[in-house]
Amino acid sequence: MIWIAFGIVFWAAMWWLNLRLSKAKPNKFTGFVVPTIFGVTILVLWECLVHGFEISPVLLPAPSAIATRFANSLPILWVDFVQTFVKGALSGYILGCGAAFLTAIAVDRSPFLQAGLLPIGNFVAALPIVGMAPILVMWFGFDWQSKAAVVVVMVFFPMLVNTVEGLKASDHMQRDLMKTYGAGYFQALTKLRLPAAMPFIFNGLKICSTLALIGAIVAEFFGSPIKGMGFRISTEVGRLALDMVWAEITVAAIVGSAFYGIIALIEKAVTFWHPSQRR
Amino acid sequence: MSSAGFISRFAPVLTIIAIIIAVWYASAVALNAPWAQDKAKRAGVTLSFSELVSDTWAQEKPKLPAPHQVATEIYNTTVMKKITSKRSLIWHGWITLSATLLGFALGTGLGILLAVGIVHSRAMDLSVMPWVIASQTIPILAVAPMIIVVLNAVGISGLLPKAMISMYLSFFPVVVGMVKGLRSPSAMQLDQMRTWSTPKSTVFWKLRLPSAMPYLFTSLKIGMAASLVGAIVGELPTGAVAGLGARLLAGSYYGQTIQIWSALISAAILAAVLVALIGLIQRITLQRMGMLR
Amino acid sequence: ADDVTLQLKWVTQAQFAGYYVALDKGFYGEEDLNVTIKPGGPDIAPAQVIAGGGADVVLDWMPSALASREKGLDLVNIAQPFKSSGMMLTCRKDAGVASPDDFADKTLGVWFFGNEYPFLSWMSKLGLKTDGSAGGVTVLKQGFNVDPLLQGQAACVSTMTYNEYWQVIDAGLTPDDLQVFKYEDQGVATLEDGMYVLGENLKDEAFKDKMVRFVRASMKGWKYAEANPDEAAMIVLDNDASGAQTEKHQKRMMGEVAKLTAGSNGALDVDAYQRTVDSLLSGGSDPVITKEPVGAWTHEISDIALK
Amino acid sequence: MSEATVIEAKNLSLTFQTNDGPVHALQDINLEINKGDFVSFIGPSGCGKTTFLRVMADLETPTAGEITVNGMTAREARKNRAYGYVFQAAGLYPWRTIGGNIKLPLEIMGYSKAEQDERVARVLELVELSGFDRKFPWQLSGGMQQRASIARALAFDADILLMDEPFGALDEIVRDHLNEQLLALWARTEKTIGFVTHSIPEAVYLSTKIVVMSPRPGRIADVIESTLPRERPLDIRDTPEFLEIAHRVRDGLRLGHGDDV
Amino acid sequence: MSEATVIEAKNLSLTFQTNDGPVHALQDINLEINKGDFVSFIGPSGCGKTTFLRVMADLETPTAGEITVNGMTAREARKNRAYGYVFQAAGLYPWRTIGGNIKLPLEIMGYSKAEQDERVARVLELVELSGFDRKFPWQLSGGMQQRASIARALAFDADILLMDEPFGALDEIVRDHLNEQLLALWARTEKTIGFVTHSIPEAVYLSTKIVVMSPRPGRIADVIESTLPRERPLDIRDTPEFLEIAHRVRDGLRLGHGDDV
Ligand SMILES: Nc1ncnc2c1ncn2[C@@H]1O[C@H](COP(=O)(O)OP(=O)(O)OP(=O)(O)O)[C@@H](O)[C@H]1O
Ligand SMILES: Nc1ncnc2c1ncn2[C@@H]1O[C@H](COP(=O)(O)OP(=O)(O)OP(=O)(O)O)[C@@H](O)[C@H]1O
Ligand SMILES: Cc1ncc(C[n+]2csc(CCO)c2C)c(N)n1
Ligand SMILES: [Mg+2]
Ligand SMILES: [Mg+2]
Repeated sequence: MIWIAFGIVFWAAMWWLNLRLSKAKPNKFTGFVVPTIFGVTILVLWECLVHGFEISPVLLPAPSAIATRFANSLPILWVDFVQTFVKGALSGYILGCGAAFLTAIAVDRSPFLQAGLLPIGNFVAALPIVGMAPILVMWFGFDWQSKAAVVVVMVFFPMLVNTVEGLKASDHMQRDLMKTYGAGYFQALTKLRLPAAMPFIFNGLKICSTLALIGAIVAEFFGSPIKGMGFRISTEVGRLALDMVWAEITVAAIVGSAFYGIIALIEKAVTFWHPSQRR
Repeated sequence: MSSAGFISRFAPVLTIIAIIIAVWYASAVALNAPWAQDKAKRAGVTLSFSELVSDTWAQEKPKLPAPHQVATEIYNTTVMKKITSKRSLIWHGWITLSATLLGFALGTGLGILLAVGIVHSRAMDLSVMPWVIASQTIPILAVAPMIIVVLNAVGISGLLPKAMISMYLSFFPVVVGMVKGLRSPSAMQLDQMRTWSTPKSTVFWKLRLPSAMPYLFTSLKIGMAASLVGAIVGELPTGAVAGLGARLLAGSYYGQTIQIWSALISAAILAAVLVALIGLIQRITLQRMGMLR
Repeated sequence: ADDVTLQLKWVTQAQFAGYYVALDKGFYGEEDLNVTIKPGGPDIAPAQVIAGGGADVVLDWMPSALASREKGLDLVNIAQPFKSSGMMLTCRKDAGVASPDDFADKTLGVWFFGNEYPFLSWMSKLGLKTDGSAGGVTVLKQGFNVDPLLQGQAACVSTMTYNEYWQVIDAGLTPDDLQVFKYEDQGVATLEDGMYVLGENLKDEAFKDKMVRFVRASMKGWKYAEANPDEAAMIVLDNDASGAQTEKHQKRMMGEVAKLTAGSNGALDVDAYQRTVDSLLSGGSDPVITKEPVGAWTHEISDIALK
Repeated sequence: MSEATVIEAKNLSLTFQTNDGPVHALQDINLEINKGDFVSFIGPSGCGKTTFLRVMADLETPTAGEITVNGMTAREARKNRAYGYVFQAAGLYPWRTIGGNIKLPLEIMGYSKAEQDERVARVLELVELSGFDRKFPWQLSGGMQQRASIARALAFDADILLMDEPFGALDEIVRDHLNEQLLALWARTEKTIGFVTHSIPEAVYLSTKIVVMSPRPGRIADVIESTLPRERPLDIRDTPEFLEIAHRVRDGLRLGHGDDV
Repeated sequence: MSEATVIEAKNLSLTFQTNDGPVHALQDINLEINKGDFVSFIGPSGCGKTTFLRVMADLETPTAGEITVNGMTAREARKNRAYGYVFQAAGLYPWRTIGGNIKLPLEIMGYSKAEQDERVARVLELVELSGFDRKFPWQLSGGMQQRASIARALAFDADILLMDEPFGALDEIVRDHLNEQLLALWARTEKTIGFVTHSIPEAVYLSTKIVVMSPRPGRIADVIESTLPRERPLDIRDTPEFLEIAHRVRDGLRLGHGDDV
């Protein structure tokens, strides 16, 4: 009971603090502190509820237990991270987004492909990973290559749709200007349409950054070497070692957020001119 | 649409499909040949090229089934079966579709609500957005069983748990897209609203939302695809009893590639139709907003 | 009628025929039980389901159940319809595996998700490392199917006598091409597919009574299935909502499963239990369980049920 | 500050921070505008006219000094919907028709449907765009868009009308016509008007007060109180009084331009 | 068509299809422009000036009649990079600095790096924006943006310069200055210039030929060949000859406006 009461009081206090902080003038400090407080609040609440309601650790371990496991398993977590993120997700992300980008350009370049490829792009998009994964494992083997392939399939569509939409985003006068210069297709592309498409392209990149991680992890459920975040998660769930599962989830959350954050930073630098960045 | 317009619109699609099918057949030969050779070697015979080709296109459990094998399977499990039959793909498709649509509706709703909150409240922007991102990095297949167990414990089962997973996957593209879209009005347009001292809600309805339309539809398309994936993923930990996901799993479990592919293609057709539907709504909306020229 | 929810370890198939037969033939109804059977899947850990309150009884393999006990989940075996293990390692002869001595430096497919314990304890008994170091074996987390064997990605894969083995055969390999190692034959068999409940529930007399009736009806189902394998297979088929099972495969599976359940009246064979425990404890540096379990089984239910 | 003072700027400065150093857009601006004044701002390109108008409308926050509107802060005045603002660029919403664009502020301010239609028709007539209300902005010429944007600001009853080069894209005849119309409206409604223009005759013809600004940093070079009567037929532009004021404005401008040209 | 003819329009018509009926933006336009001509287009708002300029630059396709440029189609001429075009709105790319915006056509046309820098500096000087090349468009005032857009069109050597109200947003002094500069440039380079303006004095001061247009449907009401010498000091604007031409233009405009006002 005490645990629960403390949890609720703590939560209320932090909520109030955050409201105060975010009303204040925005600066670097609040930009960092507010989400941190929010996160800490959730963790404390979680810890309190787990103890308060005596939730079985095979269902939901307390954050403290997860932290302990995390600290004790760094070598394993590192190996899994390299296997899943660096080898699987990152390479798939680069290949998939690259391929989608090139396809979008091809689609944009040729009305024929536009009419022919786009519907089919939609179609491929929807090939569910759960179905693709076993097939791709069959084709590309057990190791990270098949995970990368799953990621490629997964990120392809969001990236394609966003890029295609983005390439339409320049306005008429901007395009007319290019015409008056008698600019060739590639000149208009690099000087106008791509810069104008950047907000959309980064949308795609951001969405794909999280998809890539999910894809790589999920793909490991369908066959893998005995390392990797997905392998560890499914294995440890079977062993009811939920603290290890959550330690891996923590890694995934940290890595995924960092990945997203880096892309958001690049976005900020590249699309500084867009109204959404100039609030 | 005139018939000429019709042809010019669909000729490219058909051409591309024809190319894909040709490549598909060729890949089927390439991928299935080793197995055919292997079998032949063990049987002590050598295959002529045409024997090889016809074998690769007719294996029972091919590495890659030939298009006609998949087509036949789909035909057999749709047209030839009563739609109430458990062996009817339409029945399974419907089960998945209902979870997809519910999940999509929930996900889009949640996504838009979050985006609205994030755009309007700095507190939300600062505190929620990072966690929304973090939430997406949690591998859904890992937590799905826990979600299902928990929901089960509170007595929720059936469609809703699957729809929740759908929602979980589909709300994110909507949040990201809508946050960007709702922030896309130009400084001048926002200033204009300020001079009229327009309440935030009105700015939202009359300026932010219309400006966000291109972003919204892009997000919806991705959200729809994601939500179908979610519904299918959600079918695994719910006991994989029925639905296209269950078909995929069962097919995979028993090594029935033809069944996998037919479920896969059906799912893709379903998604393509849904995405095309959104595309249609997009066209109509933008047309009415005078944004298509 | 009393409600009972049973969580299976895997998808609907003849492996669980006894329960479906009991349901279909009304054996549960006769015992005044209203039984719900929840199919499992690659993602469902029965132990977790029962911990979360999603089921009254779960089917699990004993190694996994005992490992869960060590994690603090009080799982208790109340009945054991499967007498012998159906697990084996199926190898391709052309991969150069003729005896366990040949495993070294080969790639072996293994199921995880709590199904890996028998394999791990076998390997430790053979003194083979599983971490990929030289002289040991390379382990692959095997997916749902036997592709790795068919495609030569692994020298051996895990199979059940009643299921995956036949997929290998169906795929065109002949028994002559294959070298199989049954866990039973290797002396590393562990108990499979027992019924487990939470220990604390057993303190409740009403629950115990329910379980007595459940075990009784289930065993009646099993014996009926053993006697009428084709009918049992068809009942399973009727209960398969995915519509993916084939008659041929299920009938064959039923035939194999009957061999494993034959000779069990449902009561746990204490010797077999001890063998399982010993095998799990003997795992060298990394045993599956670390101490002799206490109270992991009871005859209380089966004794009354089988009276 | 007299009773009739509507807008009062005291030591107002505004500096923009840019990627390469600060830009002093306004420096030490002191100005009083009385109720019913028609104030024109004139000055070379980039001298801070738009910025000053934006400060008045609380679209920009001064970095020093203060501004009061009707005795309140500019912010409060804005909240009270004291302003009608015509931006330098038309800024019509592309997804609304011309009629819809003009209705927008009316909808926001809660006018009744009937009133909305009536007002839209009236202002469209005023700017000679009757019949164009169902067109989309991109279907209009540049000048027509500009007029639509003027119509939008005139459609509702704001006490203070701020217009940033509203007539820049119009031909002389339409411009003369709109000048007359604006004067008539002003006389009828007693609005206070802030008006940016580059045309000296226009400034002199319309204003009761002409503020001449000079650039870098943006300052007020001269404030000229017009001696012309409030009633102004078009041919007042040929009177010596008119020409004299125009002369003074031109001198102020020359001075402001300084070494720049 | 004489040898020196650069642009020739024959029975040119252009009708826009809109949601509520067709708009006849241009009807039966016949015009010849010779090499080295400075042609001004003047006419009431919405009479089709922009549309005509756009047709010349192949940004709009006429629905009837034809247009030839240097004996080619407008399309070919455009591909040959015959045009420099200043749009009615500045249309700078927000992701490029002012310098970057001016460099844009130079990059496209393959000027060397050094040449690019040299030209950027020169045209920025010309439009009095030296020192602003590293600013972004939204950091500039309206008039400054307009000047940057003029600079962009002047940076490269196009035979034909089409300018749509380039000086609309500028004050008299800068405008005079730019008028002079433009004339000097024109004299130096023998460019052919099409120039839309609303200012009668400006049209008369700059042009060798003044095309007066009338609206709905857009037609040519009058074409006035200037009798002024090519060499034109600013004070030519006080000569009787100048005033006479101005008068004729004004009359043409009045006629064109017709019952509209
Ligand atoms: N958002 C901004 N960021 C940085 N500098 C700015 C910004 N807005 C305006 N400036 C600078 O402030 C100065 C004044 O600009 P302002 O727009 O007020 O000029 P203006 O008098 O309206 O000119 P014009 O007649 O050309 O419209 C200019 O030098 C301009 O570059
Ligand atoms: N894209 C379009 N769709 C439909 N109608 C158009 C379009 N562009 C222009 N028009 C119409 O064509 C006519 C001529 O327009 P244009 O822009 O050529 O006028 P203008 O002479 O440049 O006027 P201004 O001096 O106001 O810029 C106008 O009535 C306008 O409404
Ligand atoms: C991921 C995965 N785990 C296990 C099996 C094999 N399997 C099927 S049924 C069964 C026994 C359960 O009672 C086992 C071990 C598989 N095919 N895939
Ligand atoms: Mg300005
Ligand atoms: Mg125009």
